Amino acid sequence: MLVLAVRSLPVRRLPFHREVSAMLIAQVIVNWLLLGSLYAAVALGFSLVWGIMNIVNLAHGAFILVGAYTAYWAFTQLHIDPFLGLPLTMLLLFCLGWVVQYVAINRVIRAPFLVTFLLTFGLDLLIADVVQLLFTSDRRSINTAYSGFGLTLGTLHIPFDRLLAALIAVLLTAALSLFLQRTRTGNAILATGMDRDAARLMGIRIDRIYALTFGLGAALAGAAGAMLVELYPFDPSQGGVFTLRAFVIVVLGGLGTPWGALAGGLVFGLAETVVPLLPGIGPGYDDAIAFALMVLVLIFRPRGILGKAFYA
Amino acid sequence: MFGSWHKPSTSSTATAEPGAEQRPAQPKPGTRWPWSLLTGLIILALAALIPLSGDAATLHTWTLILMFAALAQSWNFLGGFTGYASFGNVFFFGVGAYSTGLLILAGRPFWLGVLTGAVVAGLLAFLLGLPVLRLRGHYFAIATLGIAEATRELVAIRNLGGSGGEVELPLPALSDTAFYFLFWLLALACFLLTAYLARSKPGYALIAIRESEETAEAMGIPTYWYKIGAFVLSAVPTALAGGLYAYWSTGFDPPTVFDVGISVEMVLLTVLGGAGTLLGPLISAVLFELLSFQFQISGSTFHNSLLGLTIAIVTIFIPQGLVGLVQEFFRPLAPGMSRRQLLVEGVRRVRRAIAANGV
Amino acid sequence: MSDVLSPPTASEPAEAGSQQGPQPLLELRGVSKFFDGLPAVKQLDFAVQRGEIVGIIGPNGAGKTTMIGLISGSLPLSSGQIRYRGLDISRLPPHRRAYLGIARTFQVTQPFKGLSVRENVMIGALFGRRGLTQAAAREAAEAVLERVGLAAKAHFRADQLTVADRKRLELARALALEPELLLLDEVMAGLTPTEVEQAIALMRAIHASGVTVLVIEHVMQAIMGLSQRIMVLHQGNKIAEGPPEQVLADQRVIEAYLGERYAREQQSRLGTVRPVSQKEGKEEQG
Amino acid sequence: MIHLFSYLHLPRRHLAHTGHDSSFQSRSSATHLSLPIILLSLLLILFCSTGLLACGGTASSSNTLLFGAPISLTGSTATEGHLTLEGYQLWVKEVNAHGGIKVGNTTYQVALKYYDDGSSPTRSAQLTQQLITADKVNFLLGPYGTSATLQDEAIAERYKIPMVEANGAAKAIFSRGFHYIFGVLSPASEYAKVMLEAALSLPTPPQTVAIISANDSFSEEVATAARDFASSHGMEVVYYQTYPSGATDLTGVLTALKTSAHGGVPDMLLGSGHESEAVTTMKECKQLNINAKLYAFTVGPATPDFITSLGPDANYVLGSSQWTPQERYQGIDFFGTPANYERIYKQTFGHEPSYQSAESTAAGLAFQYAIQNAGSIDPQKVRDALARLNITTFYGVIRFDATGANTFKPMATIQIQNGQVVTVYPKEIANAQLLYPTPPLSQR
Repeated sequence: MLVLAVRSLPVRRLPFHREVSAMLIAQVIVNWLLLGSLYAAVALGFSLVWGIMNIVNLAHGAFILVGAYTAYWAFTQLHIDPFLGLPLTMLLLFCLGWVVQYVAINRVIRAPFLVTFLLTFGLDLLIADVVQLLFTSDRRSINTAYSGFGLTLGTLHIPFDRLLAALIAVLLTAALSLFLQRTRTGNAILATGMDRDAARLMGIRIDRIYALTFGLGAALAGAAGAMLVELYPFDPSQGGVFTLRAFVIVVLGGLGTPWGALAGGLVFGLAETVVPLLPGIGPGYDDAIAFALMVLVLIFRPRGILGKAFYA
Repeated sequence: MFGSWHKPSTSSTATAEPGAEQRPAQPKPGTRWPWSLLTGLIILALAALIPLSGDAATLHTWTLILMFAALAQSWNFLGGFTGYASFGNVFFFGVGAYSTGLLILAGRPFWLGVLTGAVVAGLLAFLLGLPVLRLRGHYFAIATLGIAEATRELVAIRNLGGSGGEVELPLPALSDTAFYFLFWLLALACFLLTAYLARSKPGYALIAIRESEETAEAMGIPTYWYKIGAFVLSAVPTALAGGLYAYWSTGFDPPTVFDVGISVEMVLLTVLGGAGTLLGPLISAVLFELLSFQFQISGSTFHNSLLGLTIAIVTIFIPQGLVGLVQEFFRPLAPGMSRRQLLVEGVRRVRRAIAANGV
Repeated sequence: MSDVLSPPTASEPAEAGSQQGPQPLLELRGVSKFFDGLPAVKQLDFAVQRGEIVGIIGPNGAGKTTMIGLISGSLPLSSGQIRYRGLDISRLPPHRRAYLGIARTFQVTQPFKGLSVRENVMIGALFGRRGLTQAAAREAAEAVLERVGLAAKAHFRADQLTVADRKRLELARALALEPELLLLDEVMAGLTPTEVEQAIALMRAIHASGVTVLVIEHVMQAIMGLSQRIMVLHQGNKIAEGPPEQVLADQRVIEAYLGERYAREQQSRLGTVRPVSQKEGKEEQG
Repeated sequence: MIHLFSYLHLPRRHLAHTGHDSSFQSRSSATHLSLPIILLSLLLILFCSTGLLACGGTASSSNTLLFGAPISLTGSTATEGHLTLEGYQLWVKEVNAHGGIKVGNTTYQVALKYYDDGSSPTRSAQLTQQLITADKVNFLLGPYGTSATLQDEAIAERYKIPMVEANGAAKAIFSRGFHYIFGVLSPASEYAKVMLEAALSLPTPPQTVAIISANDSFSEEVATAARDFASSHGMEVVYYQTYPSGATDLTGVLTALKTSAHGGVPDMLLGSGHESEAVTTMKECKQLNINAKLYAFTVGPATPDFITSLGPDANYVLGSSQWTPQERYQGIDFFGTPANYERIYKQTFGHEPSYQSAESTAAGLAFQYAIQNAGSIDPQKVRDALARLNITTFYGVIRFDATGANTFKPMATIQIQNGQVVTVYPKEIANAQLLYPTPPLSQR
């Protein structure tokens, strides 16, 4: 689908006398795949929590933030590479998520969804503010020794750190999917998401499963944060941006499956990488296009691109 | 089985029948309606006395309170009564603000801009509602969010008003007190409209849609058109508020008037107060705005933490909202109880409601 | 999919109802419904005459509730046509069908939980074809509640009711519409034998007042005693239709649904009838 | 039963009914917290806030001049807000240490009352009102950013309280015919011009330039001015593009830019936006192996965390600055010289001053001299004195044109060299040579 889209566009002349070479198209496709996969990581935890627990977790961005700052702290204080430190970040975030679920969310899990919506909004304010108190509002970023390295084929350039981040994102998606499919715990999570009461009757401890799910969601958010902080600058006000993106990505891709996050991420990445090259449209429109696309997807295919039919 | 149904059961066909008492109380308009109406009118009457204090800062804060009260109450028409939570109602606020701003820049009087904004917002709500109100639950919420966000970007890109969508207006000819009473009228109108809805036939239709859309349809309620009506009803006052805000603030840009935060605040106030109640949005607008302003001027570096913590605590322990909790206390159950029994029973019910939402 | 074009039942002519009267009140012509390609109801032809009381039986997942959904309009048809009073209502939304006089109950009760029992019933009278004012609707609601035996609990909130009372409420709400055709979806499931007796009496009274009734039930005792005619659904197909005794003797019905022993017992009026209490499958969920 | 790859949540019966879960089970015992505890915790929060209120208040006496400022200490512009606050605080501290402001025979001490507006213009306006009428401040210092300034100045105008702002450069602020708003910074059009001038002063200046800009009011104003200036001075603008303000990823823009100059990377990349976007641009240029000969950003390089977040990649980047410590002004104020200001600032806050801090301090100085010149603390008289003000300070000339903008002070071009900010243009004040061309980013 994408190949078609890209092929159809460069035939016309682009503005500013740009020569459209095959290399440029290849570069755009590379950018798109790398960014799209990264966005999948941003949305993965959000999709899991929403899918299983029916909670729109507005504190998702705050978890990404905590992950980013943990990786930053580990890198500057302990000299741990953010990619190598990923398990550490995820573990920490898992604990945070577990605690948040037990202390706060568990208490309103059966209330209307707006209540959990507000609760996570409150938590988002709280966590972001604590992060700012700890790390100040200054922008932070990690600069590793290998940033800027990459594979170069002519003018085509594949940055090493983005490639690594994209691979890890795909790996996390696959791992989550396998975990849910192949393990007893994973099956229990799925069963709980499908029918909480039936799962309870089968002897599944729902509160444990929810805490586990929420912890996993937070851990995945933390992983995304640790990778993001290497690629972009971060400050404590940025959590909301990523919550919003996760929202859009999950809707685009569909809620039913981890692969939905990947599909959604790729579609969302399309807007930021390919749209700027379309003649007559500038990058100024990419957000507007992404949101408009989301509304259209909702209206015409509410289950998302890969989502299962749970919307009659 | 018949007699002992109230016993919570984990052994039989648990999925088939909803448990009766575990469900958090759904606040219903109409119960204690005269008291709610009276309390609300007293609050608004007292609010009308604020300008007498002569303190412009208080006036400014209360202007914002009334604005948010109007916004939350109009959100309540669709989100509270009908159960369709829009996360993009700020779209109508922005439409109102830009209609007013652009018409003032074109040399028209401000009231024309405000009214035009309301009409445009009503029309847009109708047209957008046609496709969007076929969606339910989260999907409706996100679709509205998407519309508001896309519009914010478009206004900025198209440089509506000025570069980057920035609009600067001349100083308003109206005094602060005049603005105050305009917002006051708007809040009052929204309140009376809510009171009407809580008691009227259309109100019953909206509540029926919230409680079970399928049943409502089977009972002969044209749900789709009622939903669109509620959407328009919630859009028009929002746009009016946006228009007044535009003229009052004298300068704004897309991030200010299409701010997701305003949508979130509408939801926040309504749910904290009690979604679908008459008094909830009004009371929580007053309490929450005053509290958050106190936090803000406290000079504390962690006023955001305090605010977040307050929201978290309130939602955890009073998920049915402040008014919902009070209603739970007063809910009539068995006639002929003594006053003391009623009190004990009320307290018991409130405690139960507080603790009833865990796994 | 391939079965769709060749319905296995050919025991009766397609216009079953046309033998009995010039124009049936309700007529299903070649009605099918698919969920994600899976058939729930296949090429169903069926008619109900004005003033009849017809029972529909069949095993779990046979498509009974789907059929109610199709008639009431809450599910769109995949193919075929539904006629009511000679009008094609296939494309009408549910609320329009309610205006025309079709009322239904839900198998899984769906009360307006936050409202009182009285208000639940009022809504039917307010918005249905009667379109009463609030005061009149309130009176109408009281009358209906009296009739179904819920008057004492009129001020209860709907979610405080017991399961039996919820079934009553379903019935009361449907009655508040003053229907011509009443679709009852397992209103007796989960009731005690005494309550079943009461419910049967109530339905007889409703029928006697001139309402045409279509009733889905697992309680064989009830449906056999109540219905003038019975249709049996199996895997979305109509496998038998006729008077209760004739249906009871039908070999296919016995194989598909009743079981040999049960049929024998029933026919010889031996043994006590036990209500079958399993819930019907969720075939309407897709 | 379990579909492959699915963990769907199945709203089983009626989706509209999102809220209520119709399950029933025994209640968790963990949630039995009683009402008193809730009320207690709410009270505690209230108590905390009011307790802090008492600490946060500023004592005011008859001989104290109170200055008010709503500043963004949280939210999207929190970093810049803190720098602004430090500038104000330094001025307050120094003016009091030097005996206060003398008006006739009375000497006034100075106090600052500030609130966090959370980067929201609506709150900023509310707090301005609070400062004017509840806190009864004598004068107003500006907030951070154009949007907030636009709302706040209208309130100042209504109450006829002079406001000197230091952090909103958009033309819109001064084009509304208001009389009580003054800005000490050079207008938006200057931001890019000074860097283009620096580039043109090179022996072999860049031939082609790409301009990318955020789509907010201020950034677009800067970018348009840059495009006009570049094309009228012999540079070819090969790429001009806006992107959504606050964008986190710019690979799309940068890839398009990569071949914009006749198939190659343009000589110069000029970014007009915010600091986070400037950092993103540099990081992504490195990732995408885009090597221009010169990188320039209107906002960002002068802020301290630009260097900390980019490390060695920050080197060679050009920035425009309202002020640099290398400038050679001889001010009449107690700071005297930029170098001295830098010294005192470092002593006080432990890090290098940025231009946001310097211009904020300058806003205070403008008030200080206007009040002295007026010989009165009457707002109207101080306003007139501000309009007539013409002084040279450590920050440069402070003099306002008829609209209230300081069009008389030049800007400077800075470059980051070896992790330090140095001034490279104008030549008269430069303390280092402009290093050109930039070595490829991967060879650092």
